[in-house]
Amino acid sequence: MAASLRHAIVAAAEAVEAAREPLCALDAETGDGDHGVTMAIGARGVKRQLGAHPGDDPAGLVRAAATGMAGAGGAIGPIYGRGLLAVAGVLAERSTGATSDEGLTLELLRRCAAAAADAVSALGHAQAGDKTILDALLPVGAALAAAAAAGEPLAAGLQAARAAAEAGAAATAGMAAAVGRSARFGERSRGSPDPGASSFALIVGALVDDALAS
Amino acid sequence: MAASLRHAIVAAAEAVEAAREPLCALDAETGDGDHGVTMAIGARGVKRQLGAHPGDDPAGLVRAAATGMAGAGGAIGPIYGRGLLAVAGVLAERSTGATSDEGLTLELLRRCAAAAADAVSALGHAQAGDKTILDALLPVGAALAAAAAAGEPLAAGLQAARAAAEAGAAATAGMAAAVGRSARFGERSRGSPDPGASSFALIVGALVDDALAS
Amino acid sequence: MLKKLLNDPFDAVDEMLDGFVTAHADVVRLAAPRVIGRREPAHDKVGLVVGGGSGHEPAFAGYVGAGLADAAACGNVFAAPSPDVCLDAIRAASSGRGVLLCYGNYAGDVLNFDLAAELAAGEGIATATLRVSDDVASAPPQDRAARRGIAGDLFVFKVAGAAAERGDDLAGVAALAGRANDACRSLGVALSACEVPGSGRPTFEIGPDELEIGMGVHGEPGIRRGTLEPADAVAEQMLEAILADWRADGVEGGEAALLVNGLGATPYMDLYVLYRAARRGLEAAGWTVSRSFVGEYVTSLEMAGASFSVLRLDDELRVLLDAPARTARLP
Amino acid sequence: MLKKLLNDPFDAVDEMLDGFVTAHADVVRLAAPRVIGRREPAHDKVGLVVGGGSGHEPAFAGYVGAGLADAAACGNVFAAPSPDVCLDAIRAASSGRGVLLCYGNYAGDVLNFDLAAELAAGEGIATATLRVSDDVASAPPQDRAARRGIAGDLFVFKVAGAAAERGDDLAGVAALAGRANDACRSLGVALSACEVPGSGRPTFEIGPDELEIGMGVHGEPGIRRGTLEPADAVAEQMLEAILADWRADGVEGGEAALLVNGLGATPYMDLYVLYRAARRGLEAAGWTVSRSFVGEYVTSLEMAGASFSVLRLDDELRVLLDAPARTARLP
Ligand SMILES: Nc1ncnc2c1ncn2[C@@H]1O[C@H](COP(=O)(O)OP(=O)(O)O)[C@@H](O)[C@H]1O
Ligand SMILES: Nc1ncnc2c1ncn2[C@@H]1O[C@H](COP(=O)(O)OP(=O)(O)O)[C@@H](O)[C@H]1O
Ligand SMILES: [Mg+2]
Ligand SMILES: [Mg+2]
Ligand SMILES: [Mg+2]
Ligand SMILES: [Mg+2]
Repeated sequence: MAASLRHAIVAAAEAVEAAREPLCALDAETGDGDHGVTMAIGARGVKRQLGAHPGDDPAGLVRAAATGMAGAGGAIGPIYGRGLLAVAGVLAERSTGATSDEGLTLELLRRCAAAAADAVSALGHAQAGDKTILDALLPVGAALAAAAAAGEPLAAGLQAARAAAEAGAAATAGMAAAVGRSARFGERSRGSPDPGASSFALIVGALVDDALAS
Repeated sequence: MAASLRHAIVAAAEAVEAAREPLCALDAETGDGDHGVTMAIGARGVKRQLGAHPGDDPAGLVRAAATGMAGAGGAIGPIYGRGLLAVAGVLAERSTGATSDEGLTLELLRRCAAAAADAVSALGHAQAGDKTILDALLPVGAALAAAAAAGEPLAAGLQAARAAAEAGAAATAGMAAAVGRSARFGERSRGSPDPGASSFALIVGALVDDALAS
Repeated sequence: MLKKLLNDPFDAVDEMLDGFVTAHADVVRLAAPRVIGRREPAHDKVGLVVGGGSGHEPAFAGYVGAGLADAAACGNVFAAPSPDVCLDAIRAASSGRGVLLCYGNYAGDVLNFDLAAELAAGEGIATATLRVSDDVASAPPQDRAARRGIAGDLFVFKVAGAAAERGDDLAGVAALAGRANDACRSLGVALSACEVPGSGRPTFEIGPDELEIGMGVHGEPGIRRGTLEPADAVAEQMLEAILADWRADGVEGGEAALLVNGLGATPYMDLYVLYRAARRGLEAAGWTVSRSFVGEYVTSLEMAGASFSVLRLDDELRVLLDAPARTARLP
Repeated sequence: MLKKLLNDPFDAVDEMLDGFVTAHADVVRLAAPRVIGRREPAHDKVGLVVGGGSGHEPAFAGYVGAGLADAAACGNVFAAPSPDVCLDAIRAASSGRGVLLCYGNYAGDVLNFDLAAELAAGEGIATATLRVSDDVASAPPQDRAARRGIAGDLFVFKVAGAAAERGDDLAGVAALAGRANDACRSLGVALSACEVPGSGRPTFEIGPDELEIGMGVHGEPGIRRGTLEPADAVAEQMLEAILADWRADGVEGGEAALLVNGLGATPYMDLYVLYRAARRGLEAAGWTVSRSFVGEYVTSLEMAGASFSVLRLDDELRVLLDAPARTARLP
């Protein structure tokens, strides 16, 4: 399982690229209609950075992905950039010099999610309920924590993470945006899900699918 | 009959203003879509000039109308300006100091139409069949000449003039424009009637209606 | 009906010109109704009158000022200015050394300006006329004088204005304007229609995935109606039509000023992408591009689309094009 | 999908910038990927970096040049430039006396420029930041700092650029930029939507007879969706929102610079008619208008609509606004 983090990241990037137009449509509801394009540019950047990154050490791969996403700019670029750097930090800490995905545990993933959420929250000053990517990311962390605490197998924990991301993203439809561009839509932003939370759920889904398939 | 040339000119001006959009639609087929607007601006100018013109001498009224139409500019402004000045010349020649429409005859009208056609043709270098206002104006002259030669009553001659203008304008639909803006449409200009011929037929109709009604 | 931010359509031109002279009172004034003159009329030089129908802004009022035109005669939308307006413009531009009338070659403009020139002669003002005829889509090479004038106006006006400003006589200014016109080839592409205010409808119909290459600035028909293609492909076809026209004149290259002109609704993003393609194409064809203009110079109200103009430079045209000018809409 | 004259949408920004630096090589250069710098970098002055997402041309690249910005950081369409790009712009603008970062107040821009400022500090380049927040539709008067930045960019950039050019220090330039921002109020109206290349659809829907007053330059919601009205009525509502905002600050009049900015597709005819109405309204409200700008300064791709910006002038702001500048898109 999870033979290749590189493979999983590429799969997620491609899922993002394929969702370009629907993600733009979501952003058109409450933002400026560019989210799918910006994410697709980020995904291309990620693939380019991965291509230029020789090793297969998880921390290095995630750092490469961080660079790729940050290069897309917009609000979402630095959010992924910082979040992924925090994940890379957790991975690097775990095993300096690790070059494969050996040792992938729910506990490790929980720590990654928590670090990412802290970094994103610190950067963008958003809280749960503000209708952002955090509303999909925090539930993923919670699901992983619960699964880890319950001693569930990795696959079950991954499925729970995916379900949590999807439910979190779906729940943003009921929220009014409190930060970012959509905040100016206030109450008018209710009714359609947050684009950043939605694309994050898509990524989690693609990563989990790839992990489970291999 | 023909109690007031002033009244007839105003009636014609108002008929033109009312046809603004359909005349633009015609011009959009083979030109630049402004003919109805330019004619309406001319019609407003005519009414303004008439309002500022104290007397009721036919030549003076027609000169005022010439000034009004010329002020609209475009291709059509100078054409009416020159044409109407030629008409005013005929009227002035006939009776210096005349202040009413007494003496309106088919022969006089024939001379007016001929003078207008000569002036328009001299100015714009168009011939019969070139798909211009001349293709409605020349038939009017011919109809008036025929009616006058046959000794028909004024009313019958006027009706014949109107019918000739309408038939002439309708016949332009089969022509390819040879002068003016539409000439660049070449063969593509066939199929829809010439806007200038059409608005001229409208004016003739309004003048005749007014003359017959009074 | 297209959406507009206007009041009564019959007031649009006068309100626009009122706004224009108020906004740019440091450069221009309303010299007479529908006539934009320089704020400080020039002395002892050949006058340059430009003009035509409205709806092509910044042409023509935007080109009045030191180093360029002395006066602009402004007609109704897409309708040439009347002889009275043209005559007032000639008077405003005249400082005793004659006046060049420079305008796009359209039947209405010819009629009205010619009549005004006659009237001016009656007042003792000598005039010469140069009709801009740069649109290669509007007539074949052997019939160049019959072509209509589009964005090449900019080059011809600028050259004439600079020649007049430096003191050339009327024949000389007219000859240089003619030289610029002879050295200019243009072609447009339209993506959407415009609408004459008050007409109730757009001037032509064009499908949601169509474009028309060669369309004129009033919606006159072009040389090819096709489906929308990438900018590079569109630019290549446009440029090829221009280059073919040059080749028909035996010209295989040279030094060019390149103008990519927006028709009204097309964003700068698209204009610069087109410029890039046009420039590459010109260079690949053996030309060098030494002067570049990108922006809205001769528009068609809210029409989407663009035109390319290539002015073949020689030493004199280059100097005149580079000469300083200060108008409301040109640096 | 709206019609565009572009190639691969992913190449649009880079191709546009390539065209831009090629067309205006006398004024600008590509200092780094996505960074437009002056052709001749300035020495020994505070640097001014402007920037933001693309799609607002001539903002931001068009404002680079002597007397104005030193560098522009250009993002993807409607997406702030990444920290790397911002940092490269800071480097290009730096000549040892610190760099002011001046951009519209949007979450994405704040995040990216702030990260770049941290990186610059690590390289020993001091920065200050001024976020333009002129759009009265985007937050109430008591929350002015939360407002987004629209066409007021022009005024703030111009004042900052002139202050930097004359040699003011970083704190001084930042303070003057802040003074210009405090003295500026803007409001927009949109008639049609724009489309991010590659997104497949316009950013919002608006009926054939609708307009939205207060809409932002990326299609952010405004204060009122209504039916199309005559220009004078629309202008009156826009101006009243601006004047009400001034009154909330206790300002009942003054000397103004007035900018009527086209969003992309709106013709000059409409812009000048709007200008006329705005100016009359301002004067009727007790203001004098001593400087006027009409044209496209901060656009939203092919969006139809316009914005008004009122800069309340004092002696210093007037001098800085009038100071000479030479950029690709400003005289
Ligand atoms: N301060 C923030 N904290 C966390 N996420 C944010 C923040 N601001 C924006 N986002 C996320 O970014 C998404 C918008 O991304 P995108 O459309 O690419 O950027 P932009 O708003 O600059 O156009 C939002 O849906 C939201 O999830
Ligand atoms: N040279 C000409 N001689 C006679 N009539 C002409 C000539 N040129 C144009 N016209 C007439 O003018 C009409 C067009 O008028 P209009 O649309 O107002 O002017 P423009 O072509 O300048 O837009 C044509 O339909 C035609 O009847
Ligand atoms: Mg967005
Ligand atoms: Mg017409
Ligand atoms: Mg016309
Ligand atoms: Mg964005």
